[in-house]
Amino acid sequence: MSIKVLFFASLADLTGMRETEVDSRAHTSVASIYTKFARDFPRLEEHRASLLYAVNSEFVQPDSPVHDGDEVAFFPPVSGG
Amino acid sequence: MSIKVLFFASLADLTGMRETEVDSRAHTSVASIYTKFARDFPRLEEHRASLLYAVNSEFVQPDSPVHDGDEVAFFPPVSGG
Amino acid sequence: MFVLVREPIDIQALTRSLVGSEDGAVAVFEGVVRNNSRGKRVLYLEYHAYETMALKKLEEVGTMARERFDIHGIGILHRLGRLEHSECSIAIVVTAAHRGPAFEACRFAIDTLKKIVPIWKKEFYEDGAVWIQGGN
Amino acid sequence: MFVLVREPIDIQALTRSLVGSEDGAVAVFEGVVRNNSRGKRVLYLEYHAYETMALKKLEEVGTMARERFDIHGIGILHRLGRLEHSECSIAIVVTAAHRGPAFEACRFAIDTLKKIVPIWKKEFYEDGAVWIQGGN
Repeated sequence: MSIKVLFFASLADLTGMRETEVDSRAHTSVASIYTKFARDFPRLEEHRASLLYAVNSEFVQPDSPVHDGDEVAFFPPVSGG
Repeated sequence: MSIKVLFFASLADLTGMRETEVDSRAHTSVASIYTKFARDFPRLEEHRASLLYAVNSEFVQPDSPVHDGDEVAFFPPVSGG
Repeated sequence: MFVLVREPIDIQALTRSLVGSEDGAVAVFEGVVRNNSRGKRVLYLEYHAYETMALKKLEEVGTMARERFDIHGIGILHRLGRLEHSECSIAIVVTAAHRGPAFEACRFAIDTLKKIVPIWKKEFYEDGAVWIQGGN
Repeated sequence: MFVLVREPIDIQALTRSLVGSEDGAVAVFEGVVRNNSRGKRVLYLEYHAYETMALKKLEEVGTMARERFDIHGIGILHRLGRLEHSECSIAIVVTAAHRGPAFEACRFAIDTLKKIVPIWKKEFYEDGAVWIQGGN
């Protein structure tokens, strides 16, 4: 009953984590997972306005549902190229 | 008292010449030089409408004057690239 | 060909692998590491990616380019890890019968990549390092 | 660097010679020999030039591009003589801090070259050869 959670770039630095897990039964949306981590790492709130959310390697809206086995990723606007 | 005359691409094939000379005293413009060759090679007239004229490696108008020692070139629209 | 690499990018090999007998034009974009950014001297860069998603999105950029423009081949190589000044971070190669679509698709591909492919750049200065955010 | 060559073009060497420490973007155009033209199978091509004027006009294309766009380096190599399928006939490399001017200057350079640089292409088919006129 778990969801894999990935942080990238500044969010990985900020949380000290690249990858962790949460209990899928405790969350109904990707935003609710982010809120959980923002309680432990308040500076995550600074990123919320520009935050990008992905579920299983696809961009989603903050209110998108999450399911057991999903891979959820949080990251700032991309800067490749 | 001579002008060097160059033909390129289809004009060189048509005249059988890449380079020749004319007497500078017989010509007042690049067009008059072309007319001289068109008497010997009438098919040159077919090219006149699209013809490009250069004197000393610079594009010029048909009525541009010519002088002793000039290098005059006649060629069709370019197709490099 | 849509690839993330950790070694120097060989653009000529990418081009050769893409050029077909119907192609008359190749447009290439290369990103290279500048020695300065926002007025600060950059010592070197690091590129990091969400690799599985980045590969998926690189392919998506290619598919979109093919749908929108009359092109034949498109390949994108993005380098990850540490890069020094003047090294190539990305190469996009587009082949087409004619130059118009080749240029337009190449420009479209880099513009789109910079919005949707999850790769981030970290700039290292003498006094620290900063993650660069897109859209700045 | 504005050159007429009779050997295969080494684009990577041209790029390396142009990229400076302030450059972040490189746009490249390559022309390659297609196997067909106006519905006919092309066996091979020949490019001929009015060499002294062509070199002068290539430099002029470079100067115009620099005046019009915010770029750093520009180089153009055009190959002459006989070329086979998929061989590169021309390479234009433009370097700049940012990609917009690099793309625009590269496009400008090839469009302008095709109007003002005295080089002509002759296409060889199974049943003869034809000089290609620009502006067709």
